Amino acid sequence: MDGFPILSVMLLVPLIAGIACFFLDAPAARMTALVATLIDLALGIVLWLNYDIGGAQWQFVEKAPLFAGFSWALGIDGIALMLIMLSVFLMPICILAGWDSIKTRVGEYMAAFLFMEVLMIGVFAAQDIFLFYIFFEAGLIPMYLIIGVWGGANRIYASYKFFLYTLLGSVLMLIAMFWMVNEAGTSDIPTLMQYDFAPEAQTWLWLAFFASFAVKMPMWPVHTWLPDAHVQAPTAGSVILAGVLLKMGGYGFIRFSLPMFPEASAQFAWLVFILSMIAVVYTSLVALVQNDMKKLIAYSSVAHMAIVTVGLFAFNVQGLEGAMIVMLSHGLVSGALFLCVGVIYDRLHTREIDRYGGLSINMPKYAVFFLLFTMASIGLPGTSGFVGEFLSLAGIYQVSTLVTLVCTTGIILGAGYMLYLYRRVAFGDQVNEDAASMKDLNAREWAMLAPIAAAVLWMGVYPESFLAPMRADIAALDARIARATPENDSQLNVGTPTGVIANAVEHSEGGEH
Amino acid sequence: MIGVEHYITVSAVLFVLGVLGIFLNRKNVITILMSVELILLAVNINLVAFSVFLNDLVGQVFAMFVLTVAAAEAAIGLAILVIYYRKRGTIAVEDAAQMRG
Amino acid sequence: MVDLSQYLPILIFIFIAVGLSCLFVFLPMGVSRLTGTHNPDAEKLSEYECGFPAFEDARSQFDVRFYLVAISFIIFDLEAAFLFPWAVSLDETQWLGWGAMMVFLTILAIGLAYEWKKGALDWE
Amino acid sequence: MTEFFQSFGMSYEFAWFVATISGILLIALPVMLAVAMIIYVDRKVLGAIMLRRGPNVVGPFGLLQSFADGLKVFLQETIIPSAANKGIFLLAPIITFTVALAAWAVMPFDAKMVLADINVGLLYILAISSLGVYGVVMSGWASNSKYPFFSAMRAAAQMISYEVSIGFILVCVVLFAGTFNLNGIITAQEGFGLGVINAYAVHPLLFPMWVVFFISCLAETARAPFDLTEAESELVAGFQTEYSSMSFALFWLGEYANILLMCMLNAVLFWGGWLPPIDWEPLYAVPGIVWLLLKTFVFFFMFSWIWGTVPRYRYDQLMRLGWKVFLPMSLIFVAVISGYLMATGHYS
Amino acid sequence: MDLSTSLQLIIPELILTATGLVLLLAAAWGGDKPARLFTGIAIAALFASGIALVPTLHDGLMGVETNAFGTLFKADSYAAFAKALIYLAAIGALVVAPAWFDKRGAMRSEYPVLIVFATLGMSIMVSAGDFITLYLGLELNSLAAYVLAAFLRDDRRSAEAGLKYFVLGALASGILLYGMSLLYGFTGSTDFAGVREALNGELSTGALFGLVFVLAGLAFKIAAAPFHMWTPDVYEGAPTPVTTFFATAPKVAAVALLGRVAFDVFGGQVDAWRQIVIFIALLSIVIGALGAIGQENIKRLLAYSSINNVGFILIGVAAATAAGASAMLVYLFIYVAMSLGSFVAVLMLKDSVGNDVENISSMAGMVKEQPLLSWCLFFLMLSLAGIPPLFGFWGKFVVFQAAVEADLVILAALGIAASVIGAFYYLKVCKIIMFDDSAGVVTGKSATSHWVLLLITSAIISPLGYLLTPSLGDLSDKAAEALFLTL
Repeated sequence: MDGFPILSVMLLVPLIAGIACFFLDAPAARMTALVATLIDLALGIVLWLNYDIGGAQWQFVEKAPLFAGFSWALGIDGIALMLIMLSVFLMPICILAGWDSIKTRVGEYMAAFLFMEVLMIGVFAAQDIFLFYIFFEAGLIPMYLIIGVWGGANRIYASYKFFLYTLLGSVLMLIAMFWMVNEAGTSDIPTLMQYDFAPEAQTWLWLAFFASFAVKMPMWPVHTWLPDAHVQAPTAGSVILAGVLLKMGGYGFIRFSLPMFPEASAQFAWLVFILSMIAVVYTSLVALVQNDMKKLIAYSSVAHMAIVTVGLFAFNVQGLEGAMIVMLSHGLVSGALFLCVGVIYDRLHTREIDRYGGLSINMPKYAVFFLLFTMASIGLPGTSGFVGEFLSLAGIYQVSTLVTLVCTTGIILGAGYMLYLYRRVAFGDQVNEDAASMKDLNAREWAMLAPIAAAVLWMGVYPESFLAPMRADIAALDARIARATPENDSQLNVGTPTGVIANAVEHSEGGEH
Repeated sequence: MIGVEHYITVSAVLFVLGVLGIFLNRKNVITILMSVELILLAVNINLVAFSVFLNDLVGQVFAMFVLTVAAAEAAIGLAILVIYYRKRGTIAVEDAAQMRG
Repeated sequence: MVDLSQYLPILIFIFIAVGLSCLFVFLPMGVSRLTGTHNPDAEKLSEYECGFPAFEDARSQFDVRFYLVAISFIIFDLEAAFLFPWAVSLDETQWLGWGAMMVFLTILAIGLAYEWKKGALDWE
Repeated sequence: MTEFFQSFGMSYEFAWFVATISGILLIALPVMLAVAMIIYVDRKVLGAIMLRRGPNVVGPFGLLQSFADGLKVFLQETIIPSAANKGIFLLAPIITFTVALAAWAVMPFDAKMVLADINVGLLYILAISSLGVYGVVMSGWASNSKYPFFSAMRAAAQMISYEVSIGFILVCVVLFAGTFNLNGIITAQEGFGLGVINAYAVHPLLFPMWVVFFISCLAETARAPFDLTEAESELVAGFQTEYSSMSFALFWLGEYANILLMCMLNAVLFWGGWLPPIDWEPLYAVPGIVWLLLKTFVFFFMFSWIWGTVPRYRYDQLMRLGWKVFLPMSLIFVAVISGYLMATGHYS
Repeated sequence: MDLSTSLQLIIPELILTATGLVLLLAAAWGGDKPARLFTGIAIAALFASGIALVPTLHDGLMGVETNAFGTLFKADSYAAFAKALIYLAAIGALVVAPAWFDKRGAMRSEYPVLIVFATLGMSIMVSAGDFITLYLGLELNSLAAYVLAAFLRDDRRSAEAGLKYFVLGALASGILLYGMSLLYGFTGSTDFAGVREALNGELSTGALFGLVFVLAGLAFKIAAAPFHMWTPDVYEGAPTPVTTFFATAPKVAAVALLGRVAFDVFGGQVDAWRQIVIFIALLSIVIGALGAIGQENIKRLLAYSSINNVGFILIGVAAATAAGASAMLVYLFIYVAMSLGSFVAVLMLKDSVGNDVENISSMAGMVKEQPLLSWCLFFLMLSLAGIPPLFGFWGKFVVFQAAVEADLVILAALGIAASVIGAFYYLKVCKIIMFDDSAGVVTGKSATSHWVLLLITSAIISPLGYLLTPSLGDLSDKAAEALFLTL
């Protein structure tokens, strides 16, 4: 891969395809978009295969001083690699999700998604802080269009809310970036990650970044845009929103807040914990009473992302790894859940839970997929959800028993609302004629759901594939923030080996049998 | 003896009168034009007085330019007013509210 | 400081002239009251319109050409204001000053030509 | 004159003040007297041209006619029309007359006979005489009557139109003289024409300017053939229609004072002022003021003569003459004269 | 400084003067028929003037050798940068005019003449090295602009716009002039360098008043709050090509002038004016944003948008550093592109019979009928809102960066937070054209010249614009350096 600018090419392919889609008619646009995203997926796989685990921290680095004030600098570490993989993996699925259901302005729709892909890859690959910001912010435009043009009845309100919340959050971050760049004299992210800002300054900078990432994440109480956006967005929009966009917040914490401001992060860890605890319990309870499937899943996303934040601010390797796995897992699972909703929405054009029921009878294949993803969302062992949540909670347990307790409650509640949802949709009597007569999955829907299911199981059974590329980076991060590790209530004792296996039965000489 | 401060005072008074004339006058656009001239007059008084007291000619040269420009301005102002009057049949200030918002 | 004492007689002159004029205007008014010739009536005090009562407001709209004349006057009269100091300082500014003024006059002449061609100077 | 009064034992300041007052009165009163007489002359000349007698009843040869007229208007009733703006109505004649008088303050009657020998005398006259238009416009406006209003508009337009070219003509003179001081202008004319004639007007470049100036003076003072402001057949008595008594008379006085001033200005600017016509020693024995008054009278006679002989212009002709003939012409002459003077080394 | 050198330095102005005068005569004799030809000539002249600026810009000329006629005129690279922008904007205003005016039968030969003279005035303004030059340039520009505002003689709104523009413009000149007269009195000089020197040290009350008045007058001219009242009315009432001009060129000139006055003349008194500028900047941002929200007329909305943008530009001024000045210039460049583009787009909003559509609600769902135009307008709006990756973001970027570097973090934070309010109404327009059901009003065809200009400006505000940043930054840095040479 020497010298081949694979990251730029990955950005370029959907960009060109996106521009082309503007001028193409509907079928051509669909095909172009699918091909482009598949090419990007292929490139992503190449990227992964060529990623040298245990090699240099930053790989596939490209630098071109194209602009004044910042440069075209790309490069990835393991964390970014995984998130890019998530993006390119979900994109073709998103394209498929809108294959039939989107009938108006198809070219523009496909273009918006392709631009979205450019920006998502860009965010994770950017090595210049301003380049990152541009990609980060630019995502607003296509998402705004996706919600506003192809969304539901209340789409305009939702699109405004989405746009303004995220914009307001991130502008303060820009000011902080200016200050940092001015202070450190560089806008290079790897350099900045090693730069020690004065602790007082860190406080402000951390808050500014927090404002942005907390909205994006989204954390309670600035999460309210998310349910609206999810509910109104078309299926693919919800998938990309839940699957990738929310991860940008977590990525921001892991890439900026933690390594750049370790002291401030430690100082504010309690804030994150409190907000996350509230989020886990509160949004889970809210999810329980939802009648709208998308809204329910949206609230569950908030709860899951809260697990991510506590994991991140646990300041230890388990927490960080757990947070990353939760993000990846949630990206797959919540995306898949939205697709599941989309599948039946396409048939009945309603998301109201009460309109369905007993779908396992007429749509057995669908019910199986739905069950798998529900279980993954709950965190059943064997699925990806279990690995992430377990690691996160293990990490946080080293910091605070209370937080762990509360978060675990959230997971129990999660099981509650997800199973409740599943029961109402898939089991029970078939009260509605039209729901009962719906057809089972078609080939396109199979093609959407099967890969995700495979990935979910893969991650649940053998998470090492995903953890391995990130391990070195997370270790480096942990080392970076170790000096600021906040006080914790865990009583870790170094075990004293007894020399005998604890549960071994002592064989008596000459025992009587 | 009359000092420069007296001139400044007079010119300040004229200036304030001119500005008030523009803002408080609700009747007639011509009055506004005259108020503008009053402001320029205040400026000229300042310039000439300073010029004399500083023993420096630049102020008077400046005053000449101001005069000229004021004349050109008045000419254009009148011309626009004529157009306006022909379209609207009035030059009352409060009628100049075709556009709002 | 410019010596302004030379202008004092002028100021006094103007005061006297104003006094004289006021005297001429107001004295006969007093005299006529004394002599009893002051005897106004409605007919006398109405404005003159060849014996008819006034048809309409005297201050009606009048020809826009008067405006044009006024506007042209302002411009050209002020141009003269530039010429005066220039005329008495040509011995200092020499050809440079002369050339500058010629440029100025040319621009002005172009303005005049434009005005002329556009018919602003016509009175038909 | 200050010294003269000081000899009576007055302090310098007081003597100066008395001297100034007397000087002013010595100008103002004769001017008023001259105006009265000049009106008489005007009528006599016109009468002669029309082959009639003119005023011949009051006094010998009717010499006192003007005074009789004055007395008459003095005793008349002052009528202020009810529709008029009273303040402005009364202010208008005051301004007209004040301005007409004040312009004389800088007029040099002889080398030393000048009240205020300021260095910008010409500018002063130009400025003060420009103010005359205010009196006219105010009277027309304040009368609130049709004829005065139209007349005032016409008069204002006419006066300012010709003032423009007058301004340029004055620049031509100043270019030659290099000063705005009227005495300076006069002395600069000494021996100007071929070393013998004390007059600017003999210069081939200045003579046309003088002609233009003279005609402009006619227009500026609304004399025939440019007397459209009071074209009797159209506008009754012009802007003075609503005036009576001395207010009416003040307009007349002011108008004639202005005419006289213009005549004198002709003499001063182009014909050597108080200098004798020929730069010949014996002629200097005659006091300067005599020469000046003689020249002034000649020009006034020309004014009257023209009144009697030339038919009235139409208004459009008047404006065309001012804007399309005189203005470009004087503009060109400024350029030509200044160029000529630069080229001939007048300023080096 | 001999005459020929001085004349060489003012070649752009000479070209414009000559062109203006010749065109004036040609307009008188040629009538209105060849108006398009005259417009073409004017464009060529502006182009030629722009070419004449290239050496100055490229070499970053500054200092004494750029002073013409003593210190009256400064043909340095700062002025050149502003001039180049002004000429470009003027060319834009000329290009769009014939098609628009022809529709109304109102294309007159005087239009290019007035634009050329206004441009000349601005050119002089930004090169001023003395208050007299400043005033003359300013007035030459303003006088032409007043006439332009009232150019549609048969339109009531145009006449009213002309009147309002005149009255408030004259007031602004008066205030500015009064300030200048005070400064002259208390410093004994009208020369920028002289005033600057005299202002060193303690600021006398009189000079402080002068400073405040000068700043207030200039704030009027750039339409910064609280001196912005005239802007919406004038922008709405003036003929749209003229509004295009008003929103771009004079803004550049006035801001550049403000920069020169603030940094050069008052460069030693930064503390005295910084608070004023900060206040005006924040107020403009907020008022520009809030005022726009309820607007129904797209031209009014853009007027408020320009007020809003001026606020951001002033943040660069408030930084009072070379970086701030450079940022201000970069912002101006981007602003010109955005403004020009938006107004051209507005020009192109026509109903089926070709009448202008100015009502925002009539633009509902126009993406159906006019997809390309709608998308351009959509991106222009978002660019004005400063949303990356559109180039409009870069303007805000450099300005805020400069502010942060100058330790004005709070100002930057407040300003950028307020920009979110602004985003709201831009989004409203976007929403109406993209999301709403089609009203089917905007169906008219547009002239090729309009399309060309729209596409050019759209290309600049697109992410492609970032490729301009190195050269733009280089030029603006040189220009800013010229401004700060005296420091």
